[in-house]
Amino acid sequence: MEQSIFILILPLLSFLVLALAGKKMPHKLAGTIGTLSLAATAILACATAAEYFAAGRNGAAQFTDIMPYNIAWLPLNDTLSIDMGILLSPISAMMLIVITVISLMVHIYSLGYMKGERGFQRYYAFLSLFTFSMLGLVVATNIFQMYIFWELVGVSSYLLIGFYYTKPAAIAASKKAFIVTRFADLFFLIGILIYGYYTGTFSFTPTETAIAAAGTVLPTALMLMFIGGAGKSAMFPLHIWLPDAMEGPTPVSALIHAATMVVAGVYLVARMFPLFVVHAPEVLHAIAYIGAFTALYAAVVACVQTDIKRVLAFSTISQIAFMMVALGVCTSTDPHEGGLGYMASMFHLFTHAMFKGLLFLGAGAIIHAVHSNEKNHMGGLRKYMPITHITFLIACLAIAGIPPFSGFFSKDEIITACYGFSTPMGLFMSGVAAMTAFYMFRLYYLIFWGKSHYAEQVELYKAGKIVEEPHKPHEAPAAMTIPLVFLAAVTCVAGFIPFGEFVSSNGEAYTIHLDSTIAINSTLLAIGGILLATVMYATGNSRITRVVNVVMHEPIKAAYHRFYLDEVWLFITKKVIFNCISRPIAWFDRNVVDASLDLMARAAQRLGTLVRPLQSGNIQTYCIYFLSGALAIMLVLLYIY
Amino acid sequence: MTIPAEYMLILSAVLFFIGVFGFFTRRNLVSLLICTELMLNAVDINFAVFNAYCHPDRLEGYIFSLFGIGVAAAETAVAIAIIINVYRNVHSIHIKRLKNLKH
Amino acid sequence: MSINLIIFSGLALVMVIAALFAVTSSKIMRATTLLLFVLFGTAGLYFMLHYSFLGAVQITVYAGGIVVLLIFVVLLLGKGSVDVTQTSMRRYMAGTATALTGMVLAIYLITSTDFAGDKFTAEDVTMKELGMSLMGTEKYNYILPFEVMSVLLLACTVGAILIARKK
Amino acid sequence: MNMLILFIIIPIVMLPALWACRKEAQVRAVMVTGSTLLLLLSAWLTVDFISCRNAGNNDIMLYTASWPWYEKLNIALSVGVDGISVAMLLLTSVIVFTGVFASWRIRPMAKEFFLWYTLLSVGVYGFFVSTDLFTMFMFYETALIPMYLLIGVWGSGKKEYSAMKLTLMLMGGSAFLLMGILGIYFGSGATTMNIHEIAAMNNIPTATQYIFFPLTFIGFGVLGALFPFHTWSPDGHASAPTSVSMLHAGVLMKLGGYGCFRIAMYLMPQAASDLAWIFIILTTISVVYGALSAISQTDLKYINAYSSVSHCGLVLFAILMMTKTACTGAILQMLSHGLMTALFFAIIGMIYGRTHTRDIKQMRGLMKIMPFLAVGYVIAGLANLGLPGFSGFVAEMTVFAGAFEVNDTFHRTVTIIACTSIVITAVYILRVVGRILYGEPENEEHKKLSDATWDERFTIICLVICVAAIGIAPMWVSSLIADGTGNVLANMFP
Repeated sequence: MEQSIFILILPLLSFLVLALAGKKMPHKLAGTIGTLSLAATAILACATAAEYFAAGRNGAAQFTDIMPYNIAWLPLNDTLSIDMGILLSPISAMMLIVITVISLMVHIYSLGYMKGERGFQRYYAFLSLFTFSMLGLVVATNIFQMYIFWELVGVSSYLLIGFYYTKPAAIAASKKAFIVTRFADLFFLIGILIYGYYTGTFSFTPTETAIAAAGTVLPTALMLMFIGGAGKSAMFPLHIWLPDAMEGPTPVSALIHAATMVVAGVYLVARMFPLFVVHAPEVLHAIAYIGAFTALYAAVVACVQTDIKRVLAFSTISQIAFMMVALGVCTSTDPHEGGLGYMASMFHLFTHAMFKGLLFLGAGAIIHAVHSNEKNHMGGLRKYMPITHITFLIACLAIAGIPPFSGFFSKDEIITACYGFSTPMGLFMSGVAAMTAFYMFRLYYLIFWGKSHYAEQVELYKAGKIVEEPHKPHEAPAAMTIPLVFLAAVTCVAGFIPFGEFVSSNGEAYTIHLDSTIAINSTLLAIGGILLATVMYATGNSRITRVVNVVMHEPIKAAYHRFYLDEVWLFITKKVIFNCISRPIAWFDRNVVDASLDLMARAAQRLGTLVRPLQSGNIQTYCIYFLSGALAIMLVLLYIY
Repeated sequence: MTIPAEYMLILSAVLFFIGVFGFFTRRNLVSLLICTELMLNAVDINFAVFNAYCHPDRLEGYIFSLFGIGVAAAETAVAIAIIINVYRNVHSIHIKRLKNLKH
Repeated sequence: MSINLIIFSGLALVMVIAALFAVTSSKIMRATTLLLFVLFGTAGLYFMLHYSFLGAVQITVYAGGIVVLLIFVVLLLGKGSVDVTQTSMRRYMAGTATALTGMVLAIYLITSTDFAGDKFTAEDVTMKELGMSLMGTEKYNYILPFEVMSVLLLACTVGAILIARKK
Repeated sequence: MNMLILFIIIPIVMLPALWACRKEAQVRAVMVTGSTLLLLLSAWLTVDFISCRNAGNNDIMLYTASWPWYEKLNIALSVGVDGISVAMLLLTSVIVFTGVFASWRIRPMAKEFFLWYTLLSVGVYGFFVSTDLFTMFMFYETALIPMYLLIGVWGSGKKEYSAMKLTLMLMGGSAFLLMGILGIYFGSGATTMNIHEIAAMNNIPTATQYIFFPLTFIGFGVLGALFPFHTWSPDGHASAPTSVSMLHAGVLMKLGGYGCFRIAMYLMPQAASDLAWIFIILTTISVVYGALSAISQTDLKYINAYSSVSHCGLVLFAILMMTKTACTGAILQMLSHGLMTALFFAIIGMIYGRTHTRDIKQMRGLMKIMPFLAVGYVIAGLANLGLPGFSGFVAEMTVFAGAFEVNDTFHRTVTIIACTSIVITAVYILRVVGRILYGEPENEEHKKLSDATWDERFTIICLVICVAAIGIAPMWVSSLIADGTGNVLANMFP
């Protein structure tokens, strides 16, 4: 396991090299350095994970946590210290694989996607930084190390969203992403501080006495930590940054805002799961409800978005909410007794990372081809981009939950877990799953079917209506299609991984078995959603669509504007904080605090002006003063004696 | 019959304060010099009077008056030199014009 | 009323009136001339005290030296020496008030004080006595001040030349 | 020969050397030699100090020495350092060293500038090595006076006004301070001026402490930008030339925090614990208020000055928490803020030197025009908002963790309020970054500007390395400081 340190060192080194010397490097070299180091990291990570799982279980048939490295990074007081190290456990091993694989795919993909972009080396440097921080986050040995890397992840996300730093939208989006998550992190930090103070440790697994010492404060701390997680994982109402984050380069969206960083919140809850489920079940259930609401909200909004990346962003929010729900509905650590959700959540995290990564990369290929994010500029692309089309379809089927693709298995476990919690929750999540199928296929049809935008443009061009010759969509280069194909292949087979063997809520092996009723029901629902989408969107502008658009005009408009949450956000930041708090304070500072001091100064000055004539420089006047003074003194003396 | 010392002293005091008054009110360097001479003169009288009335056997007051006259002479010489120089530079000996020393 | 008192009164009257006009006259030439009267009056006082050498010095140095110098400079400066501007009323009042207060105070002090003795002997100080005192080195002899005085006069002479010299 | 006295001697020797210089090159040579010597000296001191500690030398102060000065009043030039002073000396050396490069091309009157600059550093070094109340005060004043000329002569904008304001306010502070020092001296029986001896006697009557603790604390607090005595900071920093801003915000403001801890709290522990709540409220206001004010500023230096108010408020805030962790955090914060803000002011100065404006509304897209400076600015910004890997994070976390050790509602509440500053900081930093660095350059004049010169690059790189070094490996500096704070607190609450 000693090699595991290199999993962190390699990306960091690659970041440093690219950041310091990148500017002088040719693009190819920078790309190669980044990709090769990541490939090495991926191999190491897989090897480490394999070694970890191969090492087998302990006497109680559980996988134990292994800590190959742990140093006291910053001693705080006699008991508390911030440690840095590497912790290997089933979920961190799983995350290592997910992160390195997706990151490697994104690195390869970017070689094609970002070709010739200004700041190519910078891009790779940031990618390496991100990978380093994300890996550091998942192998964190304690909650504070997690927080440290959590922040680093946040900043690399900020840098990558703002990669096109000349684009105003990107600047705004990066700022928003950072500030919103930072706001959530504030709660995370307070939670950590409470946790650390009362339990006397930052470790994920405090001793029983420490927990007892914390007592009733522990749920509060855990809730606060969850708020931090909700910020990163875009739970309602802190999700507002994620759709905007799509302003970043698409591979970045795939890596950070779909597969890895946004699931950090889920990972956090999973990390603290034993504490949550035993000591704060009510918080866990609150998480479930928040998650369920977020899932629905995001699904509704996703149904009407026109920017394909935004659809994917909302679908990501929705899917992460599924994972949260799965964690939230757990009632015990035993997977057979209400602890299934943990495994389901992690499984979904794994499969979702793959197929959502695939979707984003596919979207990237499409955007690369048509130079636009808007659905109106697409349509009928299946002829031009066959590979992208097939892989995208696979991903859509997976996310919709159609067997035998991976999403089916994981989502099914989640819904089973929900039914295990309560029937309404199960029904609700099934409904949201059906909506998932609907909006994903809406997207699919809008992109690949219907009337080709290119064909229309060509006609217009021929008719002389537009001057510019339309750009013909083309299949992406090999660097981009290889990751697509790879991820599609993973998506096809990942469902058959005996995931429960590796990850389960109590570390014991758990054999996944499908509940046939639920499986059939949810598959039928998914197919229903797909059919509805087919009817509405497969042929372009169908009659039903028009009817729906007219009937549901207002709700659709509201959903399209994401129920005006961004406006609220803008109102709070721009109007309330900036104009109603900051400005008055600045004014107060200048005109009250400072002015009062100036007033003192001015009073002194006035006084000075008053006595200034005494010092006229006129000797005769001085003489008068002098003599008068002397006389006065004499008079006084005379009076006294 | 001798004159009481007080009379002499009162006379010198009156002269002195006339000089003071002049010094306060005149605006001309030469006039100021004249006033200074008046005051010095009054002081000299005092010395002489005190010597004569209080310690006629000694000569402190006498000598002091003598030196006072000498100092007055020296002072006047220097003052007049300065006045001439000032006049040469600012073409006036009016003290309002003499502000360059202030800065 | 003794003859001494009459002479004194006459001298005093002349001196005070001359002094008053000297400090108020707007013509410097006139002021200087009036100053001469005060100085002569002073010499007269010295003679009355039987300090004849002092009186002589007063006349030679003051009347003969200083006033001549003053007149000389007044003539040299011509128009520039005329006191043209009037003093402001405030200053006038302040000056008068201060001077008067001072005068009253001084007179009050002089009249209310009983001086140690009235041992006036009306004896002349002999030149020998004076010379010994000025040149002697014992107690109540003044060789050092005398020498300092001479140095001062020398310095003044040099300084006056230096200052008045054309650049 | 005592090693510490060298910290005073070297700059003093530099003064006549500078005086004798005729050419600018000579001035630079003297400055570089001198500041390098000081830097090496403080590095060596740090190493030696740590090895002494490791060798088991547990005296409160090491390298102590004392030369009587005016024995009737028990005034002596006593020197000695503990972990805190070592850290501060190191900080000072780094800032002085980089400040020389930051003002490499100062015009006009480079010689005079550096003379005052060196005199200023004499004061700062002297303050940090002294352990005698009177000499500390004397060096404190020595550090303040040159500031007036440095800002008034070489500054920009409303420099006379700012210089006057700064000097007057700080002098007002030192008037309080002088009263406080006299109060301490006579309160403790007027037998010694040495702070450790006074602390060991611990005999100042509580009633006296109640009077003189606030005076001393406010006296130093003015320099530490304690609300509402902070208003000199925005104007002063905005008008000061680059290296003076660096030295002032980087080191001089730390004199305030250091003095509050070393003199006010250390010598008057009872009053400190009883009256802390008042100042905790003030510092909490400083922290949040400074950060909020920074949001709506449009002048780069004002933003940074208010940010300094916020961060220095955190220093005092942490000191008042009176736990070892919080105090360690406070000193760490001083160190970290010193470096970060120096970096910030250096870069702002360099940007201003090119664009001749500091108004964020008039700049745009500097990332394209001067990438090096822009990247430096981003790094400084990220360090400022507490990104892990930079010193700010370490310091803030230590402060907050330490503040959380005090378990009552009042302290909890103010800690949480102070915590919000990390979000607000992010807002104003990113606002500026987004506003001036990103985007397309709009001003035609700006497009022609050049990137950093070698001396500027050197300054930035040095500071970034220091900031990152503390951020990446905080344990050594943290334990170095914890040694000092532990001793002080142990003395305060035996």
